[in-house]
Amino acid sequence: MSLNDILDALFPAGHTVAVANQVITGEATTAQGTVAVLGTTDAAAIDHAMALALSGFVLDTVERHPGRPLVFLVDTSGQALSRSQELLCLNGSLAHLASCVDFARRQGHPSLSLVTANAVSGGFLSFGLMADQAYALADAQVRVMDLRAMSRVTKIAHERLVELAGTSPIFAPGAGSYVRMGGIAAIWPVPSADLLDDALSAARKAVSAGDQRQGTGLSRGGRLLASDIATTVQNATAGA
Amino acid sequence: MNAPLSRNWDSLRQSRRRRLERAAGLGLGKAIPAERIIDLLEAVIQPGDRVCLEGNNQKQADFLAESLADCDPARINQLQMVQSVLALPSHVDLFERGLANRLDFSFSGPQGARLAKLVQEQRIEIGAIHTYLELFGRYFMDLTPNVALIAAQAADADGNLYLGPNTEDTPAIVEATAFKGGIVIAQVNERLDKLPRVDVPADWVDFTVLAPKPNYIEPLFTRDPAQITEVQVLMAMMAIKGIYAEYGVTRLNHGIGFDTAAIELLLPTYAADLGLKGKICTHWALNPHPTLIPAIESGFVESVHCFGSEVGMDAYISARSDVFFTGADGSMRSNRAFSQTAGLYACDMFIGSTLQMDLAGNSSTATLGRITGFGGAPNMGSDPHGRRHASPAWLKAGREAAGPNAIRGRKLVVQMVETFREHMAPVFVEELDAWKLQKMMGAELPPIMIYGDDVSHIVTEEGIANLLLCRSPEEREQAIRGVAGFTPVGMARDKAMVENLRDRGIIRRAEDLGIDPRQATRDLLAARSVKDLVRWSGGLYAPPSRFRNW
Amino acid sequence: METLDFRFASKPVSRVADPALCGVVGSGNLEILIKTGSEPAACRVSIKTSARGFGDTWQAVLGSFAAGHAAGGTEIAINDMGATPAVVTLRLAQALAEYQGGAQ
Amino acid sequence: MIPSLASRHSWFEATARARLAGLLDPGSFAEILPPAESQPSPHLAMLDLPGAFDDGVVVCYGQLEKKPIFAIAQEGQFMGGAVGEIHGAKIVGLLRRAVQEKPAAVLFLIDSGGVRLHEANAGLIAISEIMRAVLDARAAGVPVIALVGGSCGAFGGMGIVAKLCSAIIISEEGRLALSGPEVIETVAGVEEFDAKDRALVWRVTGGKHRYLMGDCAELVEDDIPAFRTGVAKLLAGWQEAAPGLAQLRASQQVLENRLAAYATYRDGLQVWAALGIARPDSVPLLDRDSLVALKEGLPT
Repeated sequence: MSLNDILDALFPAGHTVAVANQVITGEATTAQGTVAVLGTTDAAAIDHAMALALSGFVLDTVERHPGRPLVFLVDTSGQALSRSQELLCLNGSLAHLASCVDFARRQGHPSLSLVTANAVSGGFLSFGLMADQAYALADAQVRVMDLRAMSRVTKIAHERLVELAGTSPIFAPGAGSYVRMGGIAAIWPVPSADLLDDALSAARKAVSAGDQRQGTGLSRGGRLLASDIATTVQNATAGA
Repeated sequence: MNAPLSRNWDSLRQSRRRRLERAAGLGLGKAIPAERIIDLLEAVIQPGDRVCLEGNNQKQADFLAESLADCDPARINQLQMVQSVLALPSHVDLFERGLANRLDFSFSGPQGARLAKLVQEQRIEIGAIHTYLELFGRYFMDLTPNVALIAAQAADADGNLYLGPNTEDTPAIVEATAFKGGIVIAQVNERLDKLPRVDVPADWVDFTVLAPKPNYIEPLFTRDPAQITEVQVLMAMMAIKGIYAEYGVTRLNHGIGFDTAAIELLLPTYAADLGLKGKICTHWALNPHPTLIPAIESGFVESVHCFGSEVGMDAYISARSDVFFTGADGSMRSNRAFSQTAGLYACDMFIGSTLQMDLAGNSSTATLGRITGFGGAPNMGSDPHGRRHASPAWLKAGREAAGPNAIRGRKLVVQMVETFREHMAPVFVEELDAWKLQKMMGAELPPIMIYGDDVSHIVTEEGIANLLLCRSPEEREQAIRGVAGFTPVGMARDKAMVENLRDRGIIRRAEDLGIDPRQATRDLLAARSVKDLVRWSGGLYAPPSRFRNW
Repeated sequence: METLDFRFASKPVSRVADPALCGVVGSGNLEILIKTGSEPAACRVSIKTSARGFGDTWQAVLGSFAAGHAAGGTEIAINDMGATPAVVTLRLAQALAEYQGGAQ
Repeated sequence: MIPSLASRHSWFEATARARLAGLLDPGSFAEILPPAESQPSPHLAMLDLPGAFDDGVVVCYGQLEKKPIFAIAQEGQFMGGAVGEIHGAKIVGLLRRAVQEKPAAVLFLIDSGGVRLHEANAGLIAISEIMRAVLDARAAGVPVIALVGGSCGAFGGMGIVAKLCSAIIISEEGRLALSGPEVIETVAGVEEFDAKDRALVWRVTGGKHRYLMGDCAELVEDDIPAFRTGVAKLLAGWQEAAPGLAQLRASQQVLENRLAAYATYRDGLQVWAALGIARPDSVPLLDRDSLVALKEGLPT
């Protein structure tokens, strides 16, 4: 599905969204008023310029439109793989972007992200996973690494990984795994203004609720340990 | 009575003249442009020639090797290659491309697997796998090269050569070739109006070519202290206290592994604490190991003669000319033939490591599917039986072996191994892989590196076995089993006999030496990183990029 | 991975620091956790190791340790990533010393 | 021998536990969820791999110069310090606890390649949770100080986490980046990044470069006491304003200027020359004190 189709489906009341250097910025009208729309397209490999374009747009929104919801559209193949990018501390620019999204939340901007096609590791971390709620379209690819590459790196047989991926969401690529683990709130069969409307309402509630993903992962049966361990560490008296 | 057959007594000289004329006929002078090197090689090399391609432990005549491999096999073929080290892919390409078919060599580390394959396919005939000294000897006997392709640092307009710190095999090769009607071709890294010093005179050299890139040098002797383990520290402590100190070993050679690097790094700490400075490790036949820097700086070391050099050590060596052999120009002069001779006849100890050892103490680094050879270890790790001068360490070892009335001493030949290598491969075995390898190669003898009857001591994490004191083959076997730990060979030991050997001091455990294994920490190492070595050197040591983490 | 369990008779040990941990589960290394066990004159060991098929070697190494040290009254848990017997022996000695309060 | 070498306790070489032992006041280390009370990762067991009792991270409280401190220490020798489910949850739990208890600081001893592939989804979400928890702790007024000097550096998601901390203390041996050089070499080719050229790797990702560019607050020797001194110095006069628009705008400007000036550069040497360093070649061999002096003398 093309970006324009997705935008038209999400924002039938109209939008002014522009794409430059694979970076999406603009605004759109929804049932809940105007929202800021931003993100990346065409499986962008996030580099400094993209990260800074996004962070700049977040800061502009915070400054000019207090409280305006942020809708992130995520299509990233990860981070740009190049020496010149690393030389200038690419993790620093991604962290800056994450800080800006976090700052917007603290200023009362609800946020949600929708994975439209791909969401891979570093690119996903810097903004998609920083939103209050993340969603994914049904055919979206969400992962750290595909199983063949994982087999090469871990030296575990590909067949074995495929077999285990059938039952465990712990490493199996796919948006469904992330739903079960609590990282993605829900999968949308198609982009729709109604689903967006519901999600915006949920995001408004989530904005002050803190990070609920461990609990969600537990209740969905995908991440059984994290919630209890974090709670134990929070409350335990230390041993010697 | 028949008249004596008339015979041509200067055929080599005539052949040489014809070869030089062919080159001259192509308009080639003494200085060859790089792009015409193949023309030259095809002009002066004939089918069936014996060719020495300078491949050393470190310095490689890589441009000439690649150029020879690119020659037309229709014009150059049936070559008999003689070279000490088969290190580069191009060395093997010669055989795969049909230029050469016979090989006499010493060591083939990285190319060992390819070489084994060619042998199995019968595309290469191996004359013999030599030690370095043996091969150099045969250069002057029955393996004299017709053509030598060598590497030098610089040439002047006349063709004099400066070899730089990595002399290695060059003098032996050039001398054998130039004085027996052969042709000497040198690749050089630079042309200079005036050389820092002349290592090879111009009239021994026929052609020089400026290589497009400086010749490749392998940093073969750099061991990163960060990789030395606590178990290696423990073994080093035992070796220093139980062998170096007891025999007063002053003149020695070390292998290139981490085990002996650990010893080098314990000299300024553990050995100094034992009061051994000035009493051990004063004179060395050794490449310039970076891990020796702390011992040198601490005043342990008086002299080091080197086989070759080591990448990044040049400035340090130059600044320590009391210790190293350096020319009037300041740079080092190494020489593999002389250093091997020193190792064989002027050292009281060799200590090194191996991959496998059998119950007679025979050891080998040969493994299935690879033909590697052993370079200099079989010479360094042997007790030359001929007459030699006496020294305290040599005499003590000899008397331990043959009693107080011994008429000769013994060189200490020490093997230092952990009982298991990585992936739980036992070092101690009932039968060496060398025997299977012998069948595979169709060789006369199994590729044993160091013979058991030359070995005086075995050091493992389980203790030291002194084989000199064993009085029967059974005792030797149990002494070896007694330090073989939890390998199958070790677990099959005769416990009573091993305890008896321990009572007699033939086997000594760490506690027998007064060493608590828990004291064996990396904190004892004088340097724990390559950066520490740089600091010890006062910034003179410039490690290669791959050994840095800064 | 292979899981192994052993029990060895061993002289009772006096403990000071309970439990004690030594080593790291890194390549060629292992971690050893010593806790107080229920049998004063025995040492129980449970091992998870990445290297299969070395049960006999573990038994010999641990048996030698239990015979040569007072390690009774302990339970030892090991996570191993291919440590050699030399490393195992060294870590056991270190861990036991730690368990006894770091006594040298 | 050289006394300074004899007494050095390398941070790079030390285990996570040894780093903590040398970092905190003696006797103050108190571990939360210690090994005897934890279980190794069941996800690794499912893949037939042995785990570690602490899942490769120690979380604790203690003191530093008598100030109450929380600390997180990743063990780089276990699975490259990578973040799995339990590992990540321990970190998140401690950071949340810091919001409630407000220690003088959380010290985050990062030594990690990022997400543990064997638990990739759990690891990625956990890192996202850590990112938000770090920012929550800072928003609650608790400084989170990253200490980077281990053999695995701070890569992947943990590179992002490091840059979300209040400040980074790094050693020359430390590395801070997003993608590992090996990954870049595998995907983009050896011409793009020769991962075996370690001097180059350090010129691009290493502690000195990050310090010179202002990405790290302090450069310290590869020495556990030096890290301790560095933390003490940083905390002595610690003041951090709550992140505000002006501050984020300023950061944005710095990053944009930097990108405009250096976007085509591929080697630290080029950046250092542009920073006004007369002999960039000499930087890799400068000792720590000389380098700090050099940076302090640079035009700003």
